[in-house]
Amino acid sequence: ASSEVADDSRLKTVLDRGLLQCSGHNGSFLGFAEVNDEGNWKGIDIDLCRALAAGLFGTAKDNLEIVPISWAQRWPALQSGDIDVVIKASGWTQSRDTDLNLAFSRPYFISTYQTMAHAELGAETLADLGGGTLCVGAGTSTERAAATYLEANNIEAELLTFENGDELRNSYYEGRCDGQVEIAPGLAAGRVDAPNGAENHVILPDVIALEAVGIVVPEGDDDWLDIQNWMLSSLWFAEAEGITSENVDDIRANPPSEVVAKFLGVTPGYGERLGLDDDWAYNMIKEVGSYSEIYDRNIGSGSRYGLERGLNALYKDGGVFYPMIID
Amino acid sequence: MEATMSAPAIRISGMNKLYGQFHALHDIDLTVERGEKVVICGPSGSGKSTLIRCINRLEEHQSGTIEVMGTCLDDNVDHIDEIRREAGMVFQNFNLFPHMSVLDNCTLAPVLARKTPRADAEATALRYLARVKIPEQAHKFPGELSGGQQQRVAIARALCMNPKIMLFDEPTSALDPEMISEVLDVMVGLAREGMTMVCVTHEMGFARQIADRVIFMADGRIVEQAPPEDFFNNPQNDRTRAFIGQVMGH
Amino acid sequence: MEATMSAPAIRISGMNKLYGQFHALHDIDLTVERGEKVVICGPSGSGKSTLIRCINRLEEHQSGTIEVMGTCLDDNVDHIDEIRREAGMVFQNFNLFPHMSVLDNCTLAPVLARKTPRADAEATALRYLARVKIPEQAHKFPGELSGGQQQRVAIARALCMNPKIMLFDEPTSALDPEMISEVLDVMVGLAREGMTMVCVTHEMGFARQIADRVIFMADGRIVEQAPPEDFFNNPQNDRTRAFIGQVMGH
Amino acid sequence: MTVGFSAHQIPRQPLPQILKDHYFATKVDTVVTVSFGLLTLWFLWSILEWAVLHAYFDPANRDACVQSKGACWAVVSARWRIVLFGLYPFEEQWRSGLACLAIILTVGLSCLPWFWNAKRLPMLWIAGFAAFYILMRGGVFGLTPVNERDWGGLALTLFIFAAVVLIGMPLAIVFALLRRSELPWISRTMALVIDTIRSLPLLTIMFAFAIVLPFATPHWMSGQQLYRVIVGYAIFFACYQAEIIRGGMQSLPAGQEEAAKALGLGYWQRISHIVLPQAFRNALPPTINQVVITFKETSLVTIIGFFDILASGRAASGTSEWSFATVEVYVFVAFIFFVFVFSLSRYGAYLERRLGVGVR
Amino acid sequence: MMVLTARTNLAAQGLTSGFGFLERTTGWRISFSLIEYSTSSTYARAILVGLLNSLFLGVLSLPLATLIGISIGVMRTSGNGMAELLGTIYVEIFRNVPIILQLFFWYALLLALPSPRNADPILGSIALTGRGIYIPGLNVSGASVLVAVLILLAGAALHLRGRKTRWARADRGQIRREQRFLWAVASLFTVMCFWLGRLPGTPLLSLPEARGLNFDGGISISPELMACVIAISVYGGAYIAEIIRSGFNAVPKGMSEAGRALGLSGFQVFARIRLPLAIRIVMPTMINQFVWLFKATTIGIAISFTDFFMVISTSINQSGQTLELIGILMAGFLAINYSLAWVLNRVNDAIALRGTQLRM
Ligand SMILES: Nc1ncnc2c1ncn2[C@@H]1O[C@H](COP(=O)(O)OP(=O)(O)OP(=O)(O)O)[C@@H](O)[C@H]1O
Ligand SMILES: Nc1ncnc2c1ncn2[C@@H]1O[C@H](COP(=O)(O)OP(=O)(O)OP(=O)(O)O)[C@@H](O)[C@H]1O
Ligand SMILES: [Mg+2]
Ligand SMILES: [Mg+2]
Repeated sequence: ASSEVADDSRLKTVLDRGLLQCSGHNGSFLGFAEVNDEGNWKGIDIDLCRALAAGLFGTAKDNLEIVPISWAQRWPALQSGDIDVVIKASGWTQSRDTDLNLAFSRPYFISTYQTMAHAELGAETLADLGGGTLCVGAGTSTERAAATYLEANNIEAELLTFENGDELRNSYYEGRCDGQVEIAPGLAAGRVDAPNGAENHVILPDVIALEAVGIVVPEGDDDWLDIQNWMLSSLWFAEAEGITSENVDDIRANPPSEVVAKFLGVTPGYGERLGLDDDWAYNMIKEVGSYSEIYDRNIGSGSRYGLERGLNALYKDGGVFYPMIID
Repeated sequence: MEATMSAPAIRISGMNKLYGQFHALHDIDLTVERGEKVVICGPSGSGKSTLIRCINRLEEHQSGTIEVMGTCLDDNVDHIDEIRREAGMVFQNFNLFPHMSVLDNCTLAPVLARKTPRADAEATALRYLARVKIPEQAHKFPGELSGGQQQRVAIARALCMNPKIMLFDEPTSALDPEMISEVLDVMVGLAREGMTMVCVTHEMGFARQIADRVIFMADGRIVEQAPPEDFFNNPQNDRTRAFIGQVMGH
Repeated sequence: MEATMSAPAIRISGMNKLYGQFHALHDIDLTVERGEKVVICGPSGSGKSTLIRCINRLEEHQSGTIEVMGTCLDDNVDHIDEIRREAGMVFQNFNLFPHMSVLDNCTLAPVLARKTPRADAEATALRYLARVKIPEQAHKFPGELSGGQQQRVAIARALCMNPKIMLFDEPTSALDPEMISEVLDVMVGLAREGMTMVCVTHEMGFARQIADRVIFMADGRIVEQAPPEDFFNNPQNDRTRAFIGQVMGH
Repeated sequence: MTVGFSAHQIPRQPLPQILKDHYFATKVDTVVTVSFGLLTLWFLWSILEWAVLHAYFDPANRDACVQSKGACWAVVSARWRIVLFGLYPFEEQWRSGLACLAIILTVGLSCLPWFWNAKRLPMLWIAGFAAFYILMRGGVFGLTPVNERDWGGLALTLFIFAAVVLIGMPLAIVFALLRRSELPWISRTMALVIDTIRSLPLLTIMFAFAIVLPFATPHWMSGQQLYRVIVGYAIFFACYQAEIIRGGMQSLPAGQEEAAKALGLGYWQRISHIVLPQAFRNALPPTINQVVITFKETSLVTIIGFFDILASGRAASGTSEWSFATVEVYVFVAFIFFVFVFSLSRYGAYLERRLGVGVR
Repeated sequence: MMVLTARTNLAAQGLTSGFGFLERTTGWRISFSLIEYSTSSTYARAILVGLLNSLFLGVLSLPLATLIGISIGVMRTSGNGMAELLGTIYVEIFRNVPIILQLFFWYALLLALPSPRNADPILGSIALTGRGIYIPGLNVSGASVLVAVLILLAGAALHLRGRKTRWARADRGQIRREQRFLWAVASLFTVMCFWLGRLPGTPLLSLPEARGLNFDGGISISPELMACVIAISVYGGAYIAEIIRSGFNAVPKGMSEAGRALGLSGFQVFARIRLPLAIRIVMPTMINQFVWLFKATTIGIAISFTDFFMVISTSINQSGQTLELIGILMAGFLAINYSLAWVLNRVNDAIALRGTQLRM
């Protein structure tokens, strides 16, 4: 650890405690936080928590506690110190950023909201569903975005909001709605298991909204926010350099460049400035892998969702993510 | 139905009543003529209440026949309704409807069961309330009356149906001495007017004064029946003697 | 406390009792000697129950003094508890505890309030139950007993505290004639044994038989008090005369 | 006046007689019986079809399940442990199971009249809770410690329920007594508190205790979130139950307390031996209503992130593989709820008969 | 003191920022609203919409629940074995399964109705579809409906007042004539109200017609609203049935015997004697249960009925003002439940049995 870390920083508290308390969910959020058959958490949010813990302590095992919390509880829980960081599919909005004194990291996921419709309606774009009813997930900003989109595009449609994803999907299948607006992974999962077969449903191309999802920490704790940003950057850096959890040992033994050597802690500096060990990025990659591994495992080609990277790819593959410069 | 006009008020023959296995009434034979006043007495649990309740089918009897004003009491609902309209009943603990005013208590049955126009029913009710000397209480609720007044409302309520027969089940046992005499006065008045009355009571003074016949029951049987003078002065049966001794004794 | 041994059982002087604005008892002066038997009678609402309830502080009096066995009844809770232990009370409507067996009803107070060992308390209870002639009912519940039996349990329960004084509030008015004589027998027995007794009752036979003094109340005042012969044969006061006429009359 | 405890012992009649008297006594009765009977049969048959005849049970049949008309119990056989134990560590789940048994056993045993006694009942409950806590929390006897946050599923639901009733009942008695106090300022204040808390949704009370309270109290006082919520819930329960008990007390004849006074019993002796036993008996049906509600409303703890059995059910179906099978999981959870609450209400009905409530 | 500490602590953490957000526009829609609302309305208005929707739900379902409760309570005390059995089954099932699951069940059942494109209107104008039930309606403004309802309520209140004070005057026929006149005037005003409030350029009567993907015109009752109403009534009915049953049990047997001895029919005895008495006996417990049942109406969130709770919950998610909004939630429920209890207490006082001398 380094003396640069402010005394009242959450980072210091966490390091002293030897335990990271990261937000979980009070149920499931498909692709981001699910529970496997043995009752262990998995998902993108969970993997990010693990990565963070591994970076802080060398390994997430015994150093990470996933604290189940509800949506309503996440901000107060963060402020009261019940949890150290909110990684809970939380969109970056102005009111959260300003009124609530929260600080957002760089986005780690761009969620697109799209519409799935019954194929028999023959709709090709959202405009074809005019006069019909759309089921929308309540909770994040979907609801508001959908209303705005319909208004902007002059589409007359009734909106029904559902708190619970399961109910949303059931209502759609039962024919309560003509279309269902949801985050892309949810749509994909639903379509595969549609009770009357995947071919009876189409996912319309219109992107209703984009939401930039980030990690949330209390405002005014720059040391702690830095850790979040550099953790995300490291994951993308690893992807860009082709470092994975499998080959990370080989590459470390044999760094192709000075930057990579620094990144993996072969040469000092990368961790010290943040108040961490120099091999923190190595530990992280070793344990959870690069961003592409996390994505594929949870919602990409390695999962039942089989979602394309799309916007969530690195800049060089047509996406919006990029690592920051390590000097 | 031709027989109706001349039939006795009540004719019970060979009637048996069982509660489950318990034989509450054994082979009761009893005839009450029109205008007759009968007092029933006997020790507690001897079946007095049961007998009187069988007469208007608050209890169902198992064998034998009961005829009231010539109508036979059987499973026919019309007969039961008819008999209940003929026979007024006054309960030991009044059973006034506490959520209705005294007047409503009295007009309820005439209006609903006899389809009397309300105005007529109210006039009748006020007449009978005056008869039992509480016309000024008509708009009070039962809970606001003293015990003696409540008992008199119960009598007025029964009278409002213009019954041919009145059945009384220990109408004074819940009252204190002063109220007892109030209620007995009313009953004596009714008796003088020629109403058929069957009355379960331990008020021997009342029995002496107005009864045509006193019936003594024990263990579900009618043990003895006689005019009051004979009954009190010259009881035939041992149990009767013992009972009279006790009731008069203390 | 030295005075206790020789003080009269009850000494009331200048006592007034108000229910809100309503003056229920006026300037009551009354002394009951040890071993004396007093019968209180009077019309309904005259304050008999109120008087007896003031003696063991079920009602609070507003002025004047009440002393029981030399202990003065004031706001001191210890005094109240002591007096309640000295004075047993039997209510008109029994007030047995329906959720306990007869035996438990009788042992509850000795065990809890007197800290008697349970075995002793049970022995005493059985003795008193035998005294009122129902030892075989000890394990039944009150709801399974007849009215007369219940009232006798109530007496036994009060006796189990070994009270110096027994207060009875119309102990027979809820009972039927046969049960009345059962209960009166027990009370006569108690009286013969020299227990101090204050009894509200309309059973004039009982008053004649055992009372040392009869007290007549009306409108919250003690109107007349005299030994029973004088009281019944030669009442001084008009109200008393009217009352005696009515109670004996019917 | 006095109410007997023993119900009328009417000798049992032969079955055909019962059928005739109660089911086919009149023409109307017969029509009612037959039509309701047919309706019930039809309903039962449709359920049978869905739940058994067209159902799949083996997780291997997942894909067939998706298209089937019947129930897909495969999800339950694959993920029942999540429903029952929530996020409790997988290898340690036997402890959670045993802990459930401990609570069930404690509740079951305290239904036996033998335990109804001032010494045995507290002993039983202390033992029951100690067993539960040691098993669940670990840290002694070589059991690995498990944080309260990871408790979940049935064990959590049972624990919250038992603790709430256990803390809430005495509290309710105290509230009811204060509410009846002769000092007006005590009884009025209590009335205000009860009416206010009673008017609020349980959820906001839980939220306040779990999330707002730590801001209001010094840190050492706030304790574990789970216990704060239980305390809040217990107060809420107590407010409802206090009104029920007060109702029961009011229906007692005044003579009962007077008789106890006349016998020289002190305040607490009167309350504990005369007033409360009878008040509880009078208030039995609404008390059972309240206990049933309390059991079911434990599922609101999900608002503060706990995996009670309903939330675990959501987690069980909330995965890419099984997200289509929510109904089956819900039905399974409902069934578990039903088993417990049904036993409670049947026990209530038994008590009613035993204590002769309604027999006059 | 504690509140103060909490406030300062919270402010220090930047967690509360006051109620300024209420003035901001929401930007989201509400699918069912009794008053005008659009995406450019403020949070305050959205909350008002939710509050009104909750009240609307309560006004529909509380009386229905009472009705069901009474019917089941009667069934359980009827003497017909089948009816008793079914009543018991009803209570045990609907009381013991969590309401949320029952809600899903009813909702699924309603959604299983045919889709609007395949639905044939019955009687030419009533359509039962999975998108809701469409019935003919009047093209009138919301304000005129409100006024009409107020007029009718005033009529009812005057009617009841007349009944209560009728004994002050001698002539009952006069009073009855006055009441008839009162109702005639009230109906006239109601009709006038609708006529004045009709929307310009539309026929007064509006019939539902199939148009596009949905029906258009007439009044549509959404399946969400219906599912909520059914679920709450059925669920609440089970609890109320238990209370009513205890009430019937407490009516002395002598009352019905007296009724029968006077020659009243079975139904007359029930309607005029047993029911009024039972309701008086259970009124205090019923108030407890009503207050609770009203809170149980906060289930809309599960199936997208925008009730008070759902608006608060959405607002929490949208604005993040958790603590302020929870505060508003509490205040709203306090206001509603206090008023509910107040009104019911007045009713209780009005119908209370008069006098205490009664022997029963
Ligand atoms: N519903 C019942 N079930 C079983 N036994 C009953 C029932 N009602 C009364 N009995 C029994 O029938 C017998 C006669 O009862 P009944 O009430 O007619 O007596 P009674 O002569 O009126 O006595 P009392 O003077 O005490 O009123 C009693 O032994 C009583 O226990
Ligand atoms: N709690 C009370 N509040 C107000 N007035 C009361 C109360 N209790 C009794 N009274 C009144 O006090 C008077 C005396 O009542 P009390 O009960 O002592 O009469 P009593 O002589 O015992 O009559 P009874 O023979 O009818 O029992 C009565 O007029 C009664 O109305
Ligand atoms: Mg009798
Ligand atoms: Mg008295």
